[in-house]
Amino acid sequence: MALILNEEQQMLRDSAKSFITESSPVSSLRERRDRGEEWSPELWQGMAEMGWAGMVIPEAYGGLEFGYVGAGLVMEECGRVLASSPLLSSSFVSASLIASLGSDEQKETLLPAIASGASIVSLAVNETDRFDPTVTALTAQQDGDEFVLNGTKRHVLDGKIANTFIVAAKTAGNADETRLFVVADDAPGITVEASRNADTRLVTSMQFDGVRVAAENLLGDAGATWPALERALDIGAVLSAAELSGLAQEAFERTLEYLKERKQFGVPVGSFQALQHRAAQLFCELELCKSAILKAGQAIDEDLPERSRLASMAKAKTAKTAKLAVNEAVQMFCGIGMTDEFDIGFFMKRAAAACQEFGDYYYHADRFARLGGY
Amino acid sequence: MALILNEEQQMLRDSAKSFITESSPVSSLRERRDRGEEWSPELWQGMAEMGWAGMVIPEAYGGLEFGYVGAGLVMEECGRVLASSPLLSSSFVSASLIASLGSDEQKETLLPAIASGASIVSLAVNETDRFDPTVTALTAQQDGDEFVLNGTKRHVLDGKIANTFIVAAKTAGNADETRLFVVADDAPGITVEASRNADTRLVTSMQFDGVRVAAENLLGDAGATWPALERALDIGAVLSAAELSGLAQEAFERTLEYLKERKQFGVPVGSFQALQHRAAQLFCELELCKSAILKAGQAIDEDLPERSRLASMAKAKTAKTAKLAVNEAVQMFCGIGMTDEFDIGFFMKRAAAACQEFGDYYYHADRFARLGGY
Amino acid sequence: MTNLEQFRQETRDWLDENCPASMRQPVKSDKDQCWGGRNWQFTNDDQRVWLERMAERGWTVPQWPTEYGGGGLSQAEAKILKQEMARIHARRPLDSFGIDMLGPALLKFASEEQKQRFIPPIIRGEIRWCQGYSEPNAGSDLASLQARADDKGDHYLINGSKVWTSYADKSDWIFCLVRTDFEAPKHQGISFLLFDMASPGITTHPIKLISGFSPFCETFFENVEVPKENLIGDINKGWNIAKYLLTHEREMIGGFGLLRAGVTTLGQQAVAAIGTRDERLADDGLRSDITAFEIDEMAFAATVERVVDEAKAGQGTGAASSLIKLYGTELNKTRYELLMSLGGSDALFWGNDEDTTVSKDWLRSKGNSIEGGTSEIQLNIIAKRILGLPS
Amino acid sequence: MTNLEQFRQETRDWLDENCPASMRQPVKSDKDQCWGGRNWQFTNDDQRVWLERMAERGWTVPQWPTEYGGGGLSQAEAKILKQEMARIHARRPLDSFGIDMLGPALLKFASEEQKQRFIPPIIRGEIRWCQGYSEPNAGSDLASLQARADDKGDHYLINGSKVWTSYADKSDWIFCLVRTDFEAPKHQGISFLLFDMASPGITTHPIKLISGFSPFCETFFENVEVPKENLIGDINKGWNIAKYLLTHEREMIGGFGLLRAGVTTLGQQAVAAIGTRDERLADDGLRSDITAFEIDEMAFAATVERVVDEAKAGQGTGAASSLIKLYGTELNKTRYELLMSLGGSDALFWGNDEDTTVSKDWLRSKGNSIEGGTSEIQLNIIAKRILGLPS
Repeated sequence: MALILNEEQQMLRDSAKSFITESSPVSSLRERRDRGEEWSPELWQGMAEMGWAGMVIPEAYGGLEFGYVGAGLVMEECGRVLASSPLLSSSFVSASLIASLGSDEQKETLLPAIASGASIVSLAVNETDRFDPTVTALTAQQDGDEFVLNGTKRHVLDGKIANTFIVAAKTAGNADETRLFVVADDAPGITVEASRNADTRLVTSMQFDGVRVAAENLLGDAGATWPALERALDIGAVLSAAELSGLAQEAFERTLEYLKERKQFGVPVGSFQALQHRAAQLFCELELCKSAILKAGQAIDEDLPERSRLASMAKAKTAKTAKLAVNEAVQMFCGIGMTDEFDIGFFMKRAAAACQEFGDYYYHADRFARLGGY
Repeated sequence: MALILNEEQQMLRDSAKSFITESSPVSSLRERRDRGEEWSPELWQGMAEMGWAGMVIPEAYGGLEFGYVGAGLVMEECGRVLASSPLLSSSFVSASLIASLGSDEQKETLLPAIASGASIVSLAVNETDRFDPTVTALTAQQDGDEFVLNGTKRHVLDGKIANTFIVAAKTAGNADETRLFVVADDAPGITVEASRNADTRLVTSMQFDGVRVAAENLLGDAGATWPALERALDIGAVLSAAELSGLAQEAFERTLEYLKERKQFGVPVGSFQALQHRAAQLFCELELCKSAILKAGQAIDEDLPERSRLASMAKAKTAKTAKLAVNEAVQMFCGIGMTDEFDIGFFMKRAAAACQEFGDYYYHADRFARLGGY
Repeated sequence: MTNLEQFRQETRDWLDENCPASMRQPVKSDKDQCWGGRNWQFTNDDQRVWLERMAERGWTVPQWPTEYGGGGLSQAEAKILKQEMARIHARRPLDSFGIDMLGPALLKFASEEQKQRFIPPIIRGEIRWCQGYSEPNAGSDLASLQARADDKGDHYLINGSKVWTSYADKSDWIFCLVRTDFEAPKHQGISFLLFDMASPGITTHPIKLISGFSPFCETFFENVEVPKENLIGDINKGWNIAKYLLTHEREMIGGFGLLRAGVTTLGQQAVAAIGTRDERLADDGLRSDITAFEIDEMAFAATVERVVDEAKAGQGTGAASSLIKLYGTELNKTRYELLMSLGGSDALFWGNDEDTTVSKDWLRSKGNSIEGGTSEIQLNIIAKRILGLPS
Repeated sequence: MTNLEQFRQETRDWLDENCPASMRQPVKSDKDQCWGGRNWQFTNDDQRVWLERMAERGWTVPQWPTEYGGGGLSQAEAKILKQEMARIHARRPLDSFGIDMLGPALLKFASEEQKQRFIPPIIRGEIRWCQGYSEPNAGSDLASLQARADDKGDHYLINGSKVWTSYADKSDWIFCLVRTDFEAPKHQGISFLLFDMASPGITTHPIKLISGFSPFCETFFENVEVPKENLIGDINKGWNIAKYLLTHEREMIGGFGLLRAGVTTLGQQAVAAIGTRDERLADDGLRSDITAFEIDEMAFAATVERVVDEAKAGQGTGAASSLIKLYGTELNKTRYELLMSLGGSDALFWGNDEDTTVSKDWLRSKGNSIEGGTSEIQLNIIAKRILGLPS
């Protein structure tokens, strides 16, 4: 398969760019931040109308079945304007998991609602400060045809606006076996606490105190759970990389503009060769990120055996490059880059947060090496 | 203690520089290489006459007792001209070990001969391709008042010209106990094989087949051996760093000269800002190396508890910087830097070899972290 | 007993008697620092007493000449004072740009009359100073400044603006670079003026940074009248004073990272946050990066030590201030990147505007390599002035 | 069966029948390559037969026009031929700068007569070509070349020298940049000439590199007469042809590292050399650096793939050749640094002059970022031409 966008994908990218640039410029993030609002329900509605919320959902369940390369293009454009939405957590990651593991009934109930944007389903897997999906201390104790959940989840994306959670738990008796449960946000015993992060988004901790879940809310068989979860997390990593790639490209282009316009010592700052070489180097890194993400996206769409290694490669490479891009941007914008009045700081803050989501450089570099046999 | 050279040390450095620049210019290395000679007995004689061979040896045994900061200055000047001699292996490392561990008789026998340059004593510790003094498979089996040595040593410095070896061995019965033996080069059962390295020096592998050594040739008590050996290896690391630092400074200065002289596109190459910034960055790294080596040298002279961590810091930092310096040199000299006709390639080759001697960046970085509690 | 031993004993006795107990606690936040000035509110009476007692002996500035109220100590005595203060954890009685920046320049460039007028209030913490250098459109090209001082016979009339003026909203007076010759080459038309921030025509407000609120201000001058006797040095020769001051500032900023390093190393912080596996930090990749950082940090600390010792011995290379500014600030940025990595998602916590968090400190560190001369400027200085590379 | 399926079947049959068994072994050393030319000594008869058979069909250059003896294949057919050759591990019948460099330029810039004269012998491997671009004093500033061609009526008289002329000592003809106008701006006085290396007045000898002997030569011209009909393109317009050729060369060199990577990854080589601890490479620091390298390597491989696919689809950005040259060569240098590290002291082995060793390959790799346009030149090109940064 050619490593290139096909015509439909190019059209999608163009329409995504024009929609998101209009409906969610960086200035709207600033306004929301100053008003203390986390997200924009109107933007979410608009995204759903564009079909984005159902982009990876089968047509049978109201989706477009467009695939993950396409989802990456949407995330890239969202990254460019720092748009905040539950697309990644609900429409891409959780939807992929439900599509893989769900019973017909679960799919019928959950997927069309996700595709329409009516339902926001968040994945509650992580329990540690540094992303590690292999650590699960939350327990699910069987009690008749119910399970009782006790424990904590941390850094749950969009936890404050989700109406449904997919919760990873250890079922008693087999400590190594992780199972997934579909849990409504209003189930008794759930406490959700949110605090504001540097990127202005809310981050959620969830406490489960004797939360009772019907056995029919188990998602998938025991044996199928981990492979499907791993795939969903790979999807999260690649799409988070796509968001970072868009963010980094935009920061870079804004820096280039500034270098061309701004004069110092009587000449444009961009005429200084030392800055030119740094810009050229960053350009190369950004091109590599684009290729890496496209390659990993195709691997998901085609279900290739090297999917996980490519996903870790894409996230590790992009996380590193995005940090470089925002650091270079603030340094090259010089003093004004440090002021809140100027937008570039938002890129730096969001980059740091997106680097952590679904695993940072260290997590994915280590996984990449392990999968490579060293 | 001020982190600065005292007057005597400054005088030593000046005299070392003028002696070594005259008696061992880089051109003499080229001549020896083309003739297939490893070393220059005349240069060695001259060094001994300067007192360098006895620089760290107590006055009572014919040395100058000048200390390790001074030895570092000599190694730095030797590094600048890529001078090859058994100073490091015999006069500094082995002499330190004998002074720490030797009986009065052993000191009487060995140290004055090292100080006069008459004797070359080499440390045969390493058995692996990557430096690791903790691995000792060579065995010493007691047999009456003799020990019988069987095994292999690799990458023994100056093994081809040494008349005496200090050999690390496991004594049977206590696999964890490393002991040191003084062994003459002509002891029956020793085979020495040498091959040429990239830096034109000979590298030696030694085979011990039933080599019989009298028990009186044991060097030091069991309990004192490892601490003294560790100190000697710290000395090796710091002085090897000093050699690398001199080498890197010289490569840098030659590069600077070239950048100032050489014209391209009608202007001096050194006027290109991108190269200027790289040169300035390298300058800073080289300054850090100088401070690191001086600090570590003082820690040896003053026997400070942080000696080992400082030694690993100095070697790791300098190994990394020296590689950067020679890589930048060849790149900035452009095409001619790649030709054998030009001297800069010798700096690159010697840097690679010196980086390995007494442990490379990875060895010392890991040790530095371990000693730092992580 | 030598004179120095006697001095140490006397100093120790005096400190024991005169340093209030609450002034022997480590500084925990900005609020524990004493900046002095006309409007200063002492946080408690001990802070006032400690300042007054130290100022009376001239020990707010131990080595300045006694004729202006300084301590007049030799270098050896000053070192002993420092050691004895450290011994009892005595706080610095006065933090002051007057002491750290303006004072040394006045001692070098001001007239005798100006020294008599301005230095004693600095020593006693009566006037709080701010610095007016950078301008909104000048960036790294400091000498292209446009704030103007027009000669109106008995006074200058100041118009223009300054930016990055630390604590301008809390200061009493400003030392300020202004353009006094508009025809001359840019470095030769600059003068160094002192004036009262309460003068009519001055407005100032703090700048919000990406890390939240900051001590930095924007300051505007509209027809501000400044008496001519407030000119320091010769007219149009202010750039020399500016350069002298910048060199000092650079060393201060570069060394800053070091001071903050404290006693807990980054490696130890990582172990505390992440834990160990086989007695090693449980993230190999991060360990490898932290190791590289700590090696650099230790080599840099040794370099600062060497530079100070060389300067004392008169062996300075002249390269020191740019090297220390450049390397120290870049290291500090790396430290915060690694701190963010070892904190994981937790480190992203922002909280309320007034909270101090790792994420805010991390963002603030990005300014280190910009303020006080960017890293690029330091690289230019090293390349041209020290390495002698051609333009 | 479609045409392409039919073509595949016919190709497969033809190859099965015509590719000698010994030509289906992988190339193990330089000696297994066939360079052709007047003085070529075939290593065995199979090598000769294989070249002749392929050349007869024009398959030494599958996509060149049939009118000059090329294969005339479509892109799709050429791909099939490549796949079918790869299937049986068939060697390339002819390695040739005539094919990889000169030929495409001739097809674009030469007159019909010149094409008829020069292209068929290239396809048949009868003339071995070398490239005369760089000069001893020009370095990266290629256009400042000084080798001169003076107009003597019916011929040019060449004087000067060239350096880095690969295999000049083994080549029959040279394609060479010479200065023909000494008054014009440097890019506008250069012409592109072809001439016979057997012409009187030419001397050449190989250059010894830091890695040992090399195919690179120094070549001197003293009153060499070249017929005027050997000028390609217009007089003084040779720079256009040079630029066209350089772009090709860049991609070749940048991709080189990739080709050599083979199937064993660096991580696997490290495991083989160092061993594992808890199933991971037993050196954490080295593992961390190898990981960073392999991530870059894989992202770079994807980029090469994307660039090729974009070019095929007509979506090329123009940035590709500089990016690939720059990144590919820097990666290759990093690979060898890591190989040296994982080999430890053993990797320093040099041996005799004719031995191939890791240390020699490592030293040789340092030239990658210099030859074919230095990394700095590529960065300049990207900054100015692609990013549009001002001069």
